[in-house]
Amino acid sequence: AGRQLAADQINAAGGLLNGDTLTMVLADSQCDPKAGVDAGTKVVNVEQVVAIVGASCSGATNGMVQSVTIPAGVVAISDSATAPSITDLDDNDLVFRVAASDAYQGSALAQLAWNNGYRTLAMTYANDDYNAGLAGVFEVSFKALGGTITANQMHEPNKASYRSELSTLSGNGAEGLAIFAYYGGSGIAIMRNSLEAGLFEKFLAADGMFDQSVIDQIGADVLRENIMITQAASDYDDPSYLAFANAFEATGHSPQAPYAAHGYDATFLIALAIEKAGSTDRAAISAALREVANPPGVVIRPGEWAKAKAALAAGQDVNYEGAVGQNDFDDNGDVTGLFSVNVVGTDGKWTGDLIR
Amino acid sequence: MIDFINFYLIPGIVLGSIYALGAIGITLTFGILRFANFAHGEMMTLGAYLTLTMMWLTGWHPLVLLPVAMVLLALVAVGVDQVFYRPFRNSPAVVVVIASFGLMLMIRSVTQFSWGAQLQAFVPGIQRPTIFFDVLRLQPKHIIIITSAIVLMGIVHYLLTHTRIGKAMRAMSDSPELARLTGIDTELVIKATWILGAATAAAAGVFLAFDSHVSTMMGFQILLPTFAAAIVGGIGRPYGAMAGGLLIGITEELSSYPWIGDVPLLSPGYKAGVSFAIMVAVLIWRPSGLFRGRVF
Amino acid sequence: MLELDNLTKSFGGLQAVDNCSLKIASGRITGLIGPNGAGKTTIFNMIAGAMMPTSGRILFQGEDITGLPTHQMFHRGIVRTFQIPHEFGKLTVLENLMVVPADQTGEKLFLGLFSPGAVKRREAEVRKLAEETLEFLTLNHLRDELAENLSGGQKKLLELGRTMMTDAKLVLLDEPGAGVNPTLLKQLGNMIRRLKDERGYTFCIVEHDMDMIASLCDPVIVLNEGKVLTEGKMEDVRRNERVLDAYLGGGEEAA
Amino acid sequence: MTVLELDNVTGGYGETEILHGISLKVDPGEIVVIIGPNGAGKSTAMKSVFGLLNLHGGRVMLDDEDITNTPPEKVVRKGVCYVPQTGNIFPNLSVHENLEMGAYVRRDDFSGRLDDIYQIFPPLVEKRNQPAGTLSGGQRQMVAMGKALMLEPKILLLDEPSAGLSPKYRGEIFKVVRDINEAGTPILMVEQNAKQALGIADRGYILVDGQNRLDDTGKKLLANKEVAEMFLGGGSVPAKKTAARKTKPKARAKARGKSKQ
Amino acid sequence: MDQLYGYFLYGLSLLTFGGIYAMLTLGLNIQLGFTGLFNAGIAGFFVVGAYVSAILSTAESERHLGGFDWPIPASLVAAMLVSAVIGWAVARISIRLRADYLAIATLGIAEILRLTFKNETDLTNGARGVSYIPKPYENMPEPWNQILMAAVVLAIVAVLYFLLERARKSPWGRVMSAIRENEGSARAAGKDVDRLRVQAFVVGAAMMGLGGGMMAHYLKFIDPNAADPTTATFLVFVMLIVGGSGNNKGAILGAILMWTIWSATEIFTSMLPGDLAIRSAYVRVFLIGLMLQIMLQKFPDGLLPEKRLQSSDSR
Ligand SMILES: Nc1ncnc2c1ncn2[C@@H]1O[C@H](COP(=O)(O)OP(=O)(O)OP(=O)(O)O)[C@@H](O)[C@H]1O
Ligand SMILES: Nc1ncnc2c1ncn2[C@@H]1O[C@H](COP(=O)(O)OP(=O)(O)OP(=O)(O)O)[C@@H](O)[C@H]1O
Ligand SMILES: [Mg+2]
Ligand SMILES: [Mg+2]
Repeated sequence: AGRQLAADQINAAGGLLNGDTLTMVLADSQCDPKAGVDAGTKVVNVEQVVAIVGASCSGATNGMVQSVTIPAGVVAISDSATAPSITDLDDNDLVFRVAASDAYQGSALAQLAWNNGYRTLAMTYANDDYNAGLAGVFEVSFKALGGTITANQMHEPNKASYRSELSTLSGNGAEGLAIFAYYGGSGIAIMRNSLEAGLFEKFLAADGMFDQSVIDQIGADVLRENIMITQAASDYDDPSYLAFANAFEATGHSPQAPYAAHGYDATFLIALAIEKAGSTDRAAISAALREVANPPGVVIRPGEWAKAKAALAAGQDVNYEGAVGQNDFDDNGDVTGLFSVNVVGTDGKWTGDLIR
Repeated sequence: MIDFINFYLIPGIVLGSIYALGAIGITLTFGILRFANFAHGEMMTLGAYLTLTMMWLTGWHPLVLLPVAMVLLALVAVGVDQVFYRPFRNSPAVVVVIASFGLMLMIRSVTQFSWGAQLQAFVPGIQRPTIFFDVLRLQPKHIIIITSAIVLMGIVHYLLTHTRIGKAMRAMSDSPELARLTGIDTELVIKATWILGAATAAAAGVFLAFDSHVSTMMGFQILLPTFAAAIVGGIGRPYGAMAGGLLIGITEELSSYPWIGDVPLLSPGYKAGVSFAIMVAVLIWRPSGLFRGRVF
Repeated sequence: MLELDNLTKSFGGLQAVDNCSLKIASGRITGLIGPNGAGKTTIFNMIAGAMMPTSGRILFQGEDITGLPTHQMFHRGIVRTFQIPHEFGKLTVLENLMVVPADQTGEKLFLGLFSPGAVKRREAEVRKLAEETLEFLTLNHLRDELAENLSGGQKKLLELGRTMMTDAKLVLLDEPGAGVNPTLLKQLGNMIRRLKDERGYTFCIVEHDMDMIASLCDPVIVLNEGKVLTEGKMEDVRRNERVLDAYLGGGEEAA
Repeated sequence: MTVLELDNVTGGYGETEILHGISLKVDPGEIVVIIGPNGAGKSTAMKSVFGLLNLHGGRVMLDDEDITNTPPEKVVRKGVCYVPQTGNIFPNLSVHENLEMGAYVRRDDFSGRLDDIYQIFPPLVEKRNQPAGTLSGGQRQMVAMGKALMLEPKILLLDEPSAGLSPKYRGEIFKVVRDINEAGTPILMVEQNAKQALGIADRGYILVDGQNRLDDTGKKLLANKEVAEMFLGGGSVPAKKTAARKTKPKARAKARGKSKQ
Repeated sequence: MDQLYGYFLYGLSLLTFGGIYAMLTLGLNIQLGFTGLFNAGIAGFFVVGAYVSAILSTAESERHLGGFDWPIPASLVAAMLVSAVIGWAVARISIRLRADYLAIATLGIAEILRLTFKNETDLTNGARGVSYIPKPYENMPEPWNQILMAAVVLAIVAVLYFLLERARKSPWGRVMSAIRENEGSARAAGKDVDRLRVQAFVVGAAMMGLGGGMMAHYLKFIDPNAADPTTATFLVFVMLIVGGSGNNKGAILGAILMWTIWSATEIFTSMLPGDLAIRSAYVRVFLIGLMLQIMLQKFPDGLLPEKRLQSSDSR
């Protein structure tokens, strides 16, 4: 949805190049590498896209970029594939992402736990590419800080009950449970099971659990004070974020929806790169991407398409400062992200604070 | 020890009761209509969503609405049968299985389209357990689930063994053509089968949702263990399905009990495989299932 | 040729075959008769390897073959037909017969794929044999019909035809006559005799048609409740009180 | 007034035509026997009564009511009872349940009838709780017959009831058939045991290649020399017989041609 | 022009995917179509083949077992062999089960296999998958790399087709049908039914392993999600049944056709307006289900029904 907003704003403010419209094509990668490759092939060849935002899952991204987009020379900016393995892809500078690698979030969460006085934790993670990676980083980081992991248990997502796993996890006594899971896959079930059985009261989680339904399902009262969730976030006071958030809220969506801002930024960056390259030539876009994203240059914020277009037309360099952060790509096409810590607010919604 | 009961055995029984209810429908279609119905999981899901929607409309308790959901789902099942299964009455089982697979996709997409992929709950918030004798933790909802499941299974059992239509079902599962020549209206039996299967599926879906939450994939996620329960119990044997459900549910939970030392016996990553392992073992050791179901 | 030594088969509490010992002599047509449920089919099932005896031994040409799998029995020359026809429904009548012969080189996957010469030669032989058999069974006009579409009696003929497709030593026929038109049955009788004379088959026939038994079989073994009741020529057996009582009953019109 | 009448019925399974115009009837109180070579269409003719095949033409009348193409369960409810040649028991149901199923359309108390059946076929008593599929061939046949007798039907159709039965029970079966008939039920049966069957029959039909060949009283058919030779296995194998069979492929070809039109 | 070229490349990818699926459907056809073995564990053999070929052909990596650097053909052969061996083991324990039971048992075994690949992280990098799997001809310039990839896949399919057709028409094929039709009678005719069934199962499993291996090389990346039963088992069944079970041409046609439908429906559903487009994934799945229903109702024996060769034809 964030992506669509970017496209709408750009088209409203003069469009690409000589007034061409930026059209979005959707393809569903289903988190399955087969589907990722198929979807990639379709958009690259049939829809003839100039660049791709996505795929969202690391597995699908891996398949898609290795098999399709890198050989085809198409830039892909993933908005949410966070697997560390994407960092060192041999990608001819064609694979970028605006979501920070799990390596950052894992350690951010560990640090957060430590700072909040947790010394012993139990942890569990869903066995999928995203959560397993994140959990791995977290475990190492937390131990490095001096903390103790009393039990670390993988679980298979999408089961009806996790009581037995939780009982094992609670065995050695721990101050809280760190959950790495998607809220719908197993996260909510795990929380519910542990609370109802009285096994854990306090939780730490990463952004797979960041969703309003967690509060709605479990209840704000129970969770208040008891849960902390990190999320790849933006500096909520940053003018860039506010620019995005206001526009996005106006369309009736929550700007805090996971990866909405990322999708927006990825789309906006591609548009900038096209404008900069002066054509929809795929190779030129790749070359231009880093220039429009990184300093130096006129600072462009979300929504400032007209300004960017003018600057580029005048031959100036631009530097996009996006809703999620600086969006400065390193040599691997990665960004360092910002994270927020989210707790349950008095209004029964998540309220976040940037971790600095 | 008490942990064992609280966190392994009781959850196992709850899960097992849900599997058992789901398995009744599977075993009936398997035994009487002779195919593995992959759309059954979606029926359970649909049952839960129908109940949820009625809760939004009326504000009543899900268990009060369950009978209504059962009736509605039975109507859906009978309608679906007329349109999507009837043309395949004389087709080989593989074709019908594939048809049910297509139907699974269709029902699922309808569910997702109408209710969205977001997770919902019957009763948001959590329910703390009641503690008996200081140690035994039982949640009221678990007591409700287990007792209602037992009552429902009793009713199904009675229907199948003590009524004409129950006998007709068994006859038809043996030989449809001879059943007709005996004066049995096979279309009526098929309808009855779907009604019974759908009603129990609705119950399974509602109980599952009652225990955790409502989501569009919930039925599919328990479909395979439910199949395992039906097979383990013996195809065409509803009380077998009940026993199979309990067995699978309990062993799934117990497989990760730290029987030896204090690490789980089996990594919970393999939990999903436990039901299959049991099933395969039963199939090899006693192919007709624990309760001697029909052998094809 | 074949000897059953204290053979027993029990199903739960029932002794379907009860310590039964009998001999089937080479080169003859032995009749096996007895009331319904006497255990005749069960004995056939055990000889042909489809059922495991509870105890006792089966000796074939002096060799203990108890409990060998069916296909090995076949390769030793024991061929059986089924009381309820077991045709290959979706194969044509001709193919039903062509499946039977042993030593079909083409049935080895690898040879079937890569050595057409030898395979073709053997195929031609098999086909010829099958066509002759069909001629014999008067089923020629149905050669390309799917076997599942045959009538009850036609299936019985096909059942018999399968035994003619191989070099059998011992052929076990389970009620070849049930449901077969009497005229045709006569022909079948002639055919069985010819097979015995020309090919040296040994037969053991279970049959309730006394005309057929009387005209073909010598000796006749009478089974009752899993045990041998008596044995001898048909004329003698027929006069046996106990046989009359248990099996023939009053309704039998002597032929 | 006839109980059951096939009037120039043509039809078959799917495309192929098997019956090329069969006519026969059963009057009240009669035993009528159908004989003919294997594959003549005898069983098919029986099935035509139950709407189990594709009828291309003709009518089936029950008591002056047209029941052409009525589904089997309805025909049974009208009082026609049928024992098919194969697949005539429920293999996984016990013997007792099989018999009970026979009375499925009855809603009154039929325990007396059950006792009668066990009396006719004593071997079934000790097998009553055994799955019928594990019975011997002859015992199955008894179950099938017993199941049909559970109803006291308007008319009874039997397809080779004596096949697989020992001589003693074969005699028994024919006696039972006669008893039932004497109690007023007309019977139509297919039999390969033609001599015995014609012996008790009022009339007989001979079907060949899906057509009527001959019909007459049972006695006359038995006495007919040609019939005895061709269908009852009397005398030597006649040259004529083979000639008769040889016409068959042509007839089939013709049938195929017809059904394609 | 560009657009045409794009369609051309997309067409190649459809052929490549379809061709790889055809290896699976042909394998299934041996088992189900010829012999009547209802193997619902295709995903299991697929995932075994994919991982074996992937691990053997990739360069050293610290994430998973590897560093063998085998050439692709050799690792594909190995994938077939390992799938065959596992197929043999599965067949040994479950081959005596009747149709539907076999289906559920194999479905379960395939799930267990998938879980193994997912959980044995040291071996397979678990849920994170294996990357950098070499792809045939990937160093050739575009579009030749894709043309050659498709050509290789189709050539393999053609060879398999040729062999299977011969097998089907040979006495071996006849025995297999006989077993499918009546097991008891086949036994009584001296056929070692169990051995023959195991043989058919193993050959089919090897072909599924080959398909899995090919898929890994084509995707260049494999993770346990690729063995999801929906797309790795049921879709294959759908393909075979729609194409015509028992008919090799039908198996291939079904694979390519159904893959095309599976893939191309998205091009249309993504054109739906606004909010619908976001839910288009559901619409698409619905359409696929509906299409399947229509196909089954209109062509119950598949588009190309099985044809037993009539004895008189082959004279
Ligand atoms: N699988 C089984 N389970 C239980 N009882 C069985 C089984 N098979 C056969 N029987 C019983 O064993 C006895 C012998 O059966 P068998 O089939 O050998 O009889 P038969 O002599 O061939 O009779 P018929 O002439 O009627 O065919 C019967 O009483 C039958 O009920
Ligand atoms: N289900 C079927 N589908 C197609 N053709 C069939 C079917 N059943 C029987 N036939 C064909 O119909 C013809 C008549 O069969 P039918 O069973 O009526 O013979 P019948 O006279 O009862 O012979 P029998 O005495 O051998 O039982 C046969 O040639 C047979 O091939
Ligand atoms: Mg017998
Ligand atoms: Mg007949």
